[in-house]
Amino acid sequence: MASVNMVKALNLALTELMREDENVTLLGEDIGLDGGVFRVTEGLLEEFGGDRVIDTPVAEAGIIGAAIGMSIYGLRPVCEMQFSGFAYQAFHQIEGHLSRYRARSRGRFSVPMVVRMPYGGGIRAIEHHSESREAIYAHTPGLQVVVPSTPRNARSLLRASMLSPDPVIFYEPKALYRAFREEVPDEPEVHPLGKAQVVREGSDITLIGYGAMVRVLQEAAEDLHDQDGVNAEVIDLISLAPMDTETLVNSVAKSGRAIVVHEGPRRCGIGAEVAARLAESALDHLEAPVRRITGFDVQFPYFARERAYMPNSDRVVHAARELLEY
Amino acid sequence: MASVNMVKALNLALTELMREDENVTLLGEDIGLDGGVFRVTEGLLEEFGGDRVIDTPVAEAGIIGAAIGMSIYGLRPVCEMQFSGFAYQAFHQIEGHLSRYRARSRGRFSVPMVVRMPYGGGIRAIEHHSESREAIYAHTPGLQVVVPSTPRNARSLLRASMLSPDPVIFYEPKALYRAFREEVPDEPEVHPLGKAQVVREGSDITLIGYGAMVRVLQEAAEDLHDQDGVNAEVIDLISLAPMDTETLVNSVAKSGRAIVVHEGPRRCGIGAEVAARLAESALDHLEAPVRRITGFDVQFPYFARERAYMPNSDRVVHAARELLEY
Amino acid sequence: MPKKTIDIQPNLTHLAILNEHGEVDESLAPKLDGDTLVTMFRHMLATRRLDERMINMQRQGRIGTYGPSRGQEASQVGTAMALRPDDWTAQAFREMGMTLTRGWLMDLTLYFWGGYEEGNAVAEGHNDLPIAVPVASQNLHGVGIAWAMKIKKKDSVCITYVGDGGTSEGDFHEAMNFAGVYELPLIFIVQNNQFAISHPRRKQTKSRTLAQKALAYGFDGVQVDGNDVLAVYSATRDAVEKARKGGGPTLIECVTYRLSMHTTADDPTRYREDEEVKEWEKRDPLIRFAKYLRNKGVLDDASIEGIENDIKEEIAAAITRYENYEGLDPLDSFKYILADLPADLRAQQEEFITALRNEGQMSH
Amino acid sequence: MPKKTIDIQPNLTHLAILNEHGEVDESLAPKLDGDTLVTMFRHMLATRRLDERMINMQRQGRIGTYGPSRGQEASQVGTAMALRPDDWTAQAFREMGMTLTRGWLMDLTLYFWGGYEEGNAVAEGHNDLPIAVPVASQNLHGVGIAWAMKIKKKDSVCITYVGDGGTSEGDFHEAMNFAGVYELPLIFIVQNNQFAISHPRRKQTKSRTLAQKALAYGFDGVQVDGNDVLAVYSATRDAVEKARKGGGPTLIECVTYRLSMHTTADDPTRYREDEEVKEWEKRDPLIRFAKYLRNKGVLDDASIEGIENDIKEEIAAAITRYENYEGLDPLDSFKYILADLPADLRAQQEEFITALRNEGQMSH
Ligand SMILES: Cc1ncc(C[n+]2csc(CCOP(=O)(O)OP(=O)(O)O)c2C)c(N)n1
Ligand SMILES: Cc1ncc(C[n+]2csc(CCOP(=O)(O)OP(=O)(O)O)c2C)c(N)n1
Ligand SMILES: [Mg+2]
Ligand SMILES: [Mg+2]
Repeated sequence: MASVNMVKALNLALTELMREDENVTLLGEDIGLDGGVFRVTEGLLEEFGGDRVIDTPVAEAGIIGAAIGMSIYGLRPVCEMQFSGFAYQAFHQIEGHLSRYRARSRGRFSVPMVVRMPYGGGIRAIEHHSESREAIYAHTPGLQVVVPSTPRNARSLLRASMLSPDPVIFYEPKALYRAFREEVPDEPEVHPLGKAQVVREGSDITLIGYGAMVRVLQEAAEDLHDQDGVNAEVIDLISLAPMDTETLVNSVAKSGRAIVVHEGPRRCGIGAEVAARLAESALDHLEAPVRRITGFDVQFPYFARERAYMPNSDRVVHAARELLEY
Repeated sequence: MASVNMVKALNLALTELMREDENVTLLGEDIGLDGGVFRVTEGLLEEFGGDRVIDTPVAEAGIIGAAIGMSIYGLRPVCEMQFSGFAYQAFHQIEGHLSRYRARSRGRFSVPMVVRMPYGGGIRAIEHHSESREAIYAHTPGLQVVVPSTPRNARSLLRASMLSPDPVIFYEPKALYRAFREEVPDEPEVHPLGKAQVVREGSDITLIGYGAMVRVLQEAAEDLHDQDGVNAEVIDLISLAPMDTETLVNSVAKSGRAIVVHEGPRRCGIGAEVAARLAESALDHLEAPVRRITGFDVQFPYFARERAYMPNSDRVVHAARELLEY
Repeated sequence: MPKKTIDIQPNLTHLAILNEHGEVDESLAPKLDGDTLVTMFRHMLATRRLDERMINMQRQGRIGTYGPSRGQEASQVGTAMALRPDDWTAQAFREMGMTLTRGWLMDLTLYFWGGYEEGNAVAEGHNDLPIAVPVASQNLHGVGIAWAMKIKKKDSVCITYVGDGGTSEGDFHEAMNFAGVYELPLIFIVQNNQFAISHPRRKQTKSRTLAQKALAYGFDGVQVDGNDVLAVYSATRDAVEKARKGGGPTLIECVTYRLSMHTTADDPTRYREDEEVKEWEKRDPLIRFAKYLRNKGVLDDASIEGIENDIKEEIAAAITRYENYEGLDPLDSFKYILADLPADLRAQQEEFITALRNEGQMSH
Repeated sequence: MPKKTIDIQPNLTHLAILNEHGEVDESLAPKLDGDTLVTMFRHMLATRRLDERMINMQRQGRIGTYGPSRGQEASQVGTAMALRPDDWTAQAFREMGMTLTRGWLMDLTLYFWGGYEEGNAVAEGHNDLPIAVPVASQNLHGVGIAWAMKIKKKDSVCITYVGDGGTSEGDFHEAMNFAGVYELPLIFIVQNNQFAISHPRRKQTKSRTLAQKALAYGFDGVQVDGNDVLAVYSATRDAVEKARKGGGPTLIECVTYRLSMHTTADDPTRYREDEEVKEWEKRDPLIRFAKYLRNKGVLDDASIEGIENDIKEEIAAAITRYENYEGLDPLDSFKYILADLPADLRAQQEEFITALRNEGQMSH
């Protein structure tokens, strides 16, 4: 057992699988000598050498496109996009190829590869360094999209992603990188892809989120409990594509009320998908409108304005009270 | 009054504004000499010359990025992406700049520019030529996204888009390009951006769609009327971003039932947004689940399998019957 | 503190061996035995004949839109002939001649343009990527394959194809740059057929040649007569040998001409003169190669007729299989999306099956 | 049918005028009057001093992460000095010296790195694009501006900046290619400061120089000593004059060095040797230029002290304004998203206002 932060947990997952499988190869900007701008790959160049931990030029389409070719030849690349805001340079490779080789070739070729991307606000960064656009990947057939929320599930989820026979967009909530530590077991764990997790049980209202928002929801649930005597259930989606409808519907069947929270823009976001699934499969249970507390449909502000902009537990608590009184 | 197909209607809108405003400049692959692979820009090179109708190399980021610079300098570019499936090559320019210059510069710079993209299935085309990914643009703050459904609204909507002070993604349902003709008035019209349209009134169920799906909905509505005596209301969304919540909610307030239809993938698609808005703002009116009849979350098949894949009126009629019996 | 000219020591060559009259420069001609020469010719002819038939099939509505290869047979066959089976290719979409040379069944060509994913189901053992429609995107997959070969210490190489038009894309640049930096066993074959749909070569880039683009990435460029299969083969073989020995990438520009339309949906008379086409028809790669082989005594009327007949049969058999294909299951969309179908996709599949049953689009 | 070397007639030059000891090659030195030389020096010194102060402010938590310019003053100021007000620039993110030369208030630098959009609110009349963070993306905006100038028949030009690292991006390629094809009045300034964060120049591309990349696009490349403000100015001025006359684009590689960290969040000791930094400190662009101006009698201790004091005051005044700024309205996010706020965004704005009120984040 060791107590680690999320950066260390991710580093651990990479180290473990790189030791087990010589085909695991990392590519990214500044991931070698520099250990990654967030230090997730620290020490890996030293242990595994330059053929397996590859510092690349600044060329995101190059990184993803080349890694696709490597996958097809038999390697298992894990790419780092320095920030999710610079993955759009590679979007044509992601949409056009990463997600498609299996379907296109009727299974002859597959792309078992992971694309790690730090996302989200809260680190006082300049433009393009705080956005969340997970919905774009979740909307792209053929991709699996996951978001960890703690050091322990970061490790188990990255391991599962690296073992998956199909591509995974691994969206890392950078605000949590060093936010807290958690005990992780000595032996690696695997979090099954596609599964949500109830992180707090309750039957009065269902609070749904992922990544850095899980802590916001937990805080809101505490407040609701302490101040209002309300028992909120908190669901950590973890997997955005596929999405675990069952866990959502089961919870709302109990609670009759749901709030979904994310940092990314609202229109066609993950919250829209959650609300739509509930409107489709849990309508009869719903006793109040499904509320979305999300990033607004405006640009993520420069950091002086980010605290005002980001969803927080106060907003969740307020919305919960409204729904409970509905 | 003239009776024209959608290609001609678009050509008309371009011609009209190019005559009125010498700053309107077209850029795209094969739009000049060749008149565009769908002939939307036919005759424009001859009338307006090579400085205003620019054939570019095959470089989508180049087209969008250059057009952004042109806009800032005072031109009003209208770009053609040959197929929406090749606009991802430019996605970083769209997400990172087209949508952001106004916010970034606090209004000093704006990008009044239109990006035309033919989208959608039904023309027996090869891979990447049949997809719909409007949701990606609708999810991007700062963009307006519209989809015409008839020759007449294609013309009035393109005119409105070209007159807008902010960027518009103009998604053209290529299956409708030559599908039918419609009378258009002599004088140009402007369809207000952001407005949906009730194209068939009814109070038993609300059918929502846009682009090529509007005809599918109209057909379904006819069938429901003729076979079941059901009066369906059909809403043509037209504008996906912004989205006209009011028209949707008003209709569902009457009907209590809604089906939303699109070709693009379901997860985080426009249907999710529509369903979420209804679950938020029309819950008390809903007498049945909101149904989505959409592209599935798989790759759009090669064309031998496309008829099976695409949403059709039978599916809408079946779903409507289920909801009406709910 | 001078003003001086920088010498970048470009290694930029032009190569031509077999001219329009079927004459060769013996000092440069590759030493190939008769069988190999006939194989080369057979692939070129098969490409020509299947191409003609595909256009025909399209006109009859038996396949969809088709993108012809006519005129580019030397560039496609000549490059592919320089490879071993353990080498790989990463093609664009106009490389039918390459695929036939690499042993693909003609069926795949028919399926692809007939609208079936089956056309991209590259057979096990064939180390070729399927057709990549987004221009130049495949160059990066070639980079990855060559890179993996190098990491795995193989002496295999990869060829990646791109059109003249494709060299304008960002992906081409990133691929060239990676190939240079990591000294990959990768050969870029630019089929400069003078057009990107309607956009002529001279309006695509201001550089005098496409070959010289290699200088921006610190490796060698070669421009060959792309209608001269011996020059194409020879330049590719040299580049392949260099790459096998760790000598890194080469860019080969095959100067050729698209004698036909961009696709069957295209009308080239809108953007080019018939005169130009006629000029290039005189440089037809098949005619000059046949002349040479006849002069050399490797081929004669009888043997050519034999080859023609073989090809005709091969095409006919492939068309029969294509037109009698019964594997068209719409559920394949769900079968090949992910290795394991997750719950929400299983639900969609159920919905799809129900719809297909209702609509009589599925028998079972 | 020969094998021959292709001559692409490269026009690739290297230029250096002012050496590390402050000596100039008079035959090449631009003819600038004393006032202009002092202005140049003043901008360089202001850049250096503000840069030092920004790092300081970051260490004290008064701004966010900051990206220093130290060592690149000659490349930034020298290029900007060659422009007229009606010319435009399209910068990356490390061009503070350029913005000061172009007359931007220091306030914008503070706002930008302090986390306010106000830092990108370029003042009316300043023909400069705001900071573009995505590497090389701004090059295409420069293309568009230069293109519009050409279409509008202006004799203005545009400079677009990019780092050595940025030349690896697809956008750089597409921008270079468009500039060549359309013969645009555009100058690409590559500030080759030897690093893309930790990635050294030699691992970014195999080409011997970055200047030679112009050859791939059919136009001229120049490599200059980027720490020599006279060479930088001179090469830029020549390129600008050529462009004004319709002579098309030029690529200028300024060979310089990032003496400081990539940003204040970066630790360069992880990836480079102090020795190397010390070597480059000897080539400091400010020291050599000051020496030259002293020797020339244009500057002396007193006048330098005067300039230092002016700059100190300018910086202090800007910091005071920055730290007393009261314009921080979170609703600005809605104010500048679209010219006209549509109904669904108005509803979101209401929701935002309510939330801010509840949370005491909004006074009114
Ligand atoms: C990224 C992208 N943009 C646009 C297209 C549409 N398109 C198909 S082929 C083509 C021209 C390609 O020209 P070239 O690379 O010279 O290949 P050729 O067709 O001559 O073989 C274009 C623009 C595409 N397939 N991919
Ligand atoms: C498209 C993109 N990818 C990655 C980044 C992250 N990043 C910021 S600066 C930088 C290195 C840029 O190097 P260079 O172009 O040489 O400019 P310099 O920092 O040396 O001024 C990187 C990788 C980015 N801003 N944009
Ligand atoms: Mg071509
Ligand atoms: Mg640099």
